[in-house]
Amino acid sequence: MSIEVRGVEKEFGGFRALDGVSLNIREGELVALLGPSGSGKTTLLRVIAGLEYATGGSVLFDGEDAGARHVRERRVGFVFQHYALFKHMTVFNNVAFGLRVKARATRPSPEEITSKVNALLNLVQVEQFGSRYPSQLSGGQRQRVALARALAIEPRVLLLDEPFGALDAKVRKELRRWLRGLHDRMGLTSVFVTHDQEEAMELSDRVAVMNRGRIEQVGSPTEVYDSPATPFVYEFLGNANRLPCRIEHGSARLGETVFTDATGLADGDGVAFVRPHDIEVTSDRLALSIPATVKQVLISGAVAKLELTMDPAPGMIEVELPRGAHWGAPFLAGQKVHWRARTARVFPASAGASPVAAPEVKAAG
Amino acid sequence: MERNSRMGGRFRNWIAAAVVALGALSPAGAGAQALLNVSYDPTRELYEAINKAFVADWKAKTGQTITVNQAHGGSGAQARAVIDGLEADVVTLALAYDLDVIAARGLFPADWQKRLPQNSTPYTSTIVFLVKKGNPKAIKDWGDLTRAGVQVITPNPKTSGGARWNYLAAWAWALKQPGGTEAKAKAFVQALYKNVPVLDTGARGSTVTFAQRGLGDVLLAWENEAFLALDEFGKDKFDIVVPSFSILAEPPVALVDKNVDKHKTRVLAEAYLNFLYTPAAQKIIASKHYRPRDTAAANPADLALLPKLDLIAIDDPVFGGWAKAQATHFADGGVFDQIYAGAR
Amino acid sequence: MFALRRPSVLPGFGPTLGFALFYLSLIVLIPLAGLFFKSAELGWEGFVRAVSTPRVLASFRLTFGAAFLAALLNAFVGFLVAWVLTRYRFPGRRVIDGLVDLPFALPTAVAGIALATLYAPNGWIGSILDKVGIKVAYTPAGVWVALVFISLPFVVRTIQPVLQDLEPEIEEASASLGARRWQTWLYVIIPVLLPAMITGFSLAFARALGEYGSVIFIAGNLPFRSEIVPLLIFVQLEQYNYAGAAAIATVMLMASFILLLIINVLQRWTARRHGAD
Amino acid sequence: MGQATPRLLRPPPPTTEPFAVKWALIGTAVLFMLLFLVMPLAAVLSEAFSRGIGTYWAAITDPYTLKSVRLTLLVAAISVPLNVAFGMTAAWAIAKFEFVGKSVLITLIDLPFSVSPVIAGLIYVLMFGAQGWIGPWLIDHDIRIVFAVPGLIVATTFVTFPFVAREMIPLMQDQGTDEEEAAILLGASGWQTFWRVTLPNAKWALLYGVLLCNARAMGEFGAVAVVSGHVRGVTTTMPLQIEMLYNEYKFAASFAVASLLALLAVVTLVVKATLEWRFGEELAAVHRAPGGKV
Repeated sequence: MSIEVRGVEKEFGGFRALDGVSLNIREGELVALLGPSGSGKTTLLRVIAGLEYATGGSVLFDGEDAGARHVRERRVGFVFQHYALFKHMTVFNNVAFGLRVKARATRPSPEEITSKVNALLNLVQVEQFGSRYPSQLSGGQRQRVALARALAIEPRVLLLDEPFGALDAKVRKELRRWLRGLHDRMGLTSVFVTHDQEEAMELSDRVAVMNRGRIEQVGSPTEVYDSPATPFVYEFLGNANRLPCRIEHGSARLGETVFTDATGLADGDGVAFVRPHDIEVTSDRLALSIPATVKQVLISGAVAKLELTMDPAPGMIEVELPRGAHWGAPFLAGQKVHWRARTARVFPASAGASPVAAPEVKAAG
Repeated sequence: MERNSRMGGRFRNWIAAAVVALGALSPAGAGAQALLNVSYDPTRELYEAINKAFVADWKAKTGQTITVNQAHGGSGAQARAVIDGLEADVVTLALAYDLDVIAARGLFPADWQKRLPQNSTPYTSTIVFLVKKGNPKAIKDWGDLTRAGVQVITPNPKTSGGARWNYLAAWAWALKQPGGTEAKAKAFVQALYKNVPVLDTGARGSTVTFAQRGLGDVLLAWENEAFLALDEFGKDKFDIVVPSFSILAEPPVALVDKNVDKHKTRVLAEAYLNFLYTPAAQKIIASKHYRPRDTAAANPADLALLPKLDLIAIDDPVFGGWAKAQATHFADGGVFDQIYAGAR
Repeated sequence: MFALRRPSVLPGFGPTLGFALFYLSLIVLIPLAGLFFKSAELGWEGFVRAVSTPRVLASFRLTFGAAFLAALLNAFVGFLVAWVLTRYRFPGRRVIDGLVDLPFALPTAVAGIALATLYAPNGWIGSILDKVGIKVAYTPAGVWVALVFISLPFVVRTIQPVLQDLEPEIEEASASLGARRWQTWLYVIIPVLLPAMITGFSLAFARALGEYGSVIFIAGNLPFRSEIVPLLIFVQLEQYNYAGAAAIATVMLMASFILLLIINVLQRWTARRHGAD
Repeated sequence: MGQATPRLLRPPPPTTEPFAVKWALIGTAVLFMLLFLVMPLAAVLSEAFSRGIGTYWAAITDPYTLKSVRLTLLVAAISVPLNVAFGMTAAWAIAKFEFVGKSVLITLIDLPFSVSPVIAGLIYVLMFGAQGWIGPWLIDHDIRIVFAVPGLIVATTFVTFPFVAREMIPLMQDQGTDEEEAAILLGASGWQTFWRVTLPNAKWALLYGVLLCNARAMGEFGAVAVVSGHVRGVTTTMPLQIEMLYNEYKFAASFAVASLLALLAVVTLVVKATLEWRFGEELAAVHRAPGGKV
């Protein structure tokens, strides 16, 4: 099922948690809502689920206004951040809940419920824990049970709030891969919320990057990473050097040197973003290169990290070189070098580059 | 799952049962063949015996089995309950004032006291002293109560009918002394209450305080209460001292017309009140240490316990009847309040 | 947009709040409003006069004073009991823990009679105290004893859960930072418990203000000396002065309501403050 | 806390008091409890059995006493479920929703805690008495409230009003709304959500509230005394029967009946302790003063 979010607004006592958000999610897609805490991503998820009422705008499921349906009838599978498993019920009963509360006419027979629940427990690989209580399970197991419970009602969409937030690093990675596999098999339209960009990149078909109640950019993980639409997206996804510069006649100048292209931008102050691994360093002067001094060299696993101070202008630049490339002729601290950007992105300074996190707002509970 | 839904069902059943029970109870209560006698505290034993006799008597005369329900409490509280809707068929309280108040609300005529013989009081009593065995503080008469170091136990006249009789007896005695004036009487009762360490809300509370808790040197008590205390707490522990002078306490009875008409129990209630004047009842009255109006049937041994003494009635000009006595002494700002306000 | 209620997906707000308010009105509010109407019969001047006679004022002083002192003692002893029950293991702990609720469950009249039996000059405790010249029963001290008895559980049961929730790590952190035990108490434990102590104190105070059954058996009930306000209300009733009784009752009611409102607002405030960190 | 006590072989752990201080604290607390709680209970029992077991047995099998026991049970059986129904609905509305005026509402629920029982009785007499506002109408229709069983029930309901709600509200607030939201999303109706998710989670609070509510309902004296009329065998509950026997100087009998109520109190406490022992964790959260959400 497709989901369409149209100009959704949400206010909590004067604070705008969502500020005109629009988003189209295609049938069968796995979309990540990515953003820092307080960016409104959980609120958006809860609005889609129907747990929160939007102050403005609408949410459409397959073109039909979801607001016209009660939450109960939306058939939305929702996995809570802390799972919200029913503490007083066994795992089996938790999963069976959604089937047992159906109206008598549509309720499956007890045998059907049993076989269906068992199939779900199998699917999420906790079949041996059916008679346990949630408190007797590990975090990862609880997560799977919460998922099975959400799937039991054969939801049309699956919504997950920080699905891996409460898990340790190793379990998180495993579960991530498993979830992706599950999604590929079931083809269920899914949306999940995360503040971890790596998680969003690895898991999703498309990422919606959110900041201060707005969506800054929507695109495939490569798109948002390689061509960030805004300074915020640039800085939020991966490391970036942030260089104040001047825009003159379609090119960006750092000091006297024209160092990258800025076609289409008006003259004035600008900010250039360069990823550390997009920088070339040589001991000789090259075209468009800028002189600098090596301040420090750090070897970290497969990469060598250089910190450069620029000679004409103050400021520091971080560079990542494949260790192999560094190996033959290692740079040393104090050495005079030249650097240039293989690719860089320039924004006018007025674009408000710095990604300042909005104050933390707890989702309404 | 099953358990939970059962729980719900059970809860609903409870509510249903509660509603049914409530409905069934509301209009219930005493049937036609029952009387409710609302009385004051010290008459518990008296009416227990009289009711037994009356029920037997009525059965013998009419063949009907009836019950007489009793309610006891402070005389004022009981009168108030009747005013507020306690559906008494007959009231038998400690003093006429309380019945006047009920009459004023129209539950029975204002001339109720003329409807039965002897001011509608089938028995009388008086106020005597109960002291510790051997009377260590040598308390003989009212004058001894104001001595320093004598602790007097008496209830609060504001809440207890008996306590009002105590107070008025003390007042009348002081007034009767040579050169007695109202000012002197007031000074006397003030001195007396200065010796009172505890003001219980009812006569029974005072008796417990004195007899059970061992507080005080002398208890001002109904005569019958004094004898009862001897019986209950031991003749070896206390003595009764009869003062030279006391008050004629007349606890009256009345039929509550409004309620007997509603319950259709007028005949029965009238028979009950008239029964109180019969020799059989008068004998019981004497045996419970009240003073019977008709001594003919009483056991002489019982009568011998009730000594002759000089008694003053509430209708004596000294008091001018209950309405006046109440207004003068016990109303807010009356003499009783003044002696406490003045003592500070 | 101004809303009286934050919208929620959970159903049943209307019916449940509706029923709760209906029932509250039926059992509590309408009858209590009746009290106001009754006392209004006196008119403003009559009302003031009814509640400001020296005798009424004296009993207000006694009632508020004794209730305050009882609540104060309980704030400390209740804290001590709660501390001992949560922090130490000793034989009989469970029994003591269970007994804390006794005053909730024991009828007040029975409590009053039992206390009078104990503290009368010929009682188990009273006879001992009598020898050293202390009188409890039938004095204002008796009022205080009864109020201590009935209000103890409020303090203990308010402090206990907070103590149970108090993580030992906080105390360990304090100790590791070099604080002595008394400093840990003064700067770490007491400040955390203070809101609960104040709440317990106020609840005990509010409860003690209205107590009647247990007090009349052990107080001397002497005007100006050991007569509590509820007894005065009772006395007014005996004189068929309903409006006067209602007037005194109204003052008591307002005092209780304001006190409880302060506690509840205070509690929501501390809850919010704790929720934010 | 004093540090003057002699050091033992090892210094005490930094998060506890020295041995002597600890036992001094325990001693003080236990002594206080003995003086104020155990002794009154012991006094009741000792008086009850002062005339021997025969008198005791006779007292509690006396027909009037049995009637008062039955009446007390009836009153509790009606007023406790009423307050349970109220407590559950009020707790749902207050704990699961945010709305203006919550503090005032909670305060009003607390109010019966601190209202003098005499006032509690008085208000119903003012309402339903023959001189009251709707009393005359009721009497014309032969409906009796005060000085009859319904009056006892209403007065008892008032006095025990806050117990269940006050136990359930803090716990249900602590539990938040996640599980309820999950249930709704899974298709449960509000009713199903309440019975299957909310109530099972709050059942210990409910039970504890019911226990206290019941104990208080059976033991209420002041308010009931005002509306009872003291008709022996008809409107006398156990506490009134106790007072009545006491006023008849039947102290042993009076305390015998009182011991039944004390026994009820003890049973209540034992049940509570057993629950705590078996379900310690769950109940710890419930274990709060009825007045206090902390």
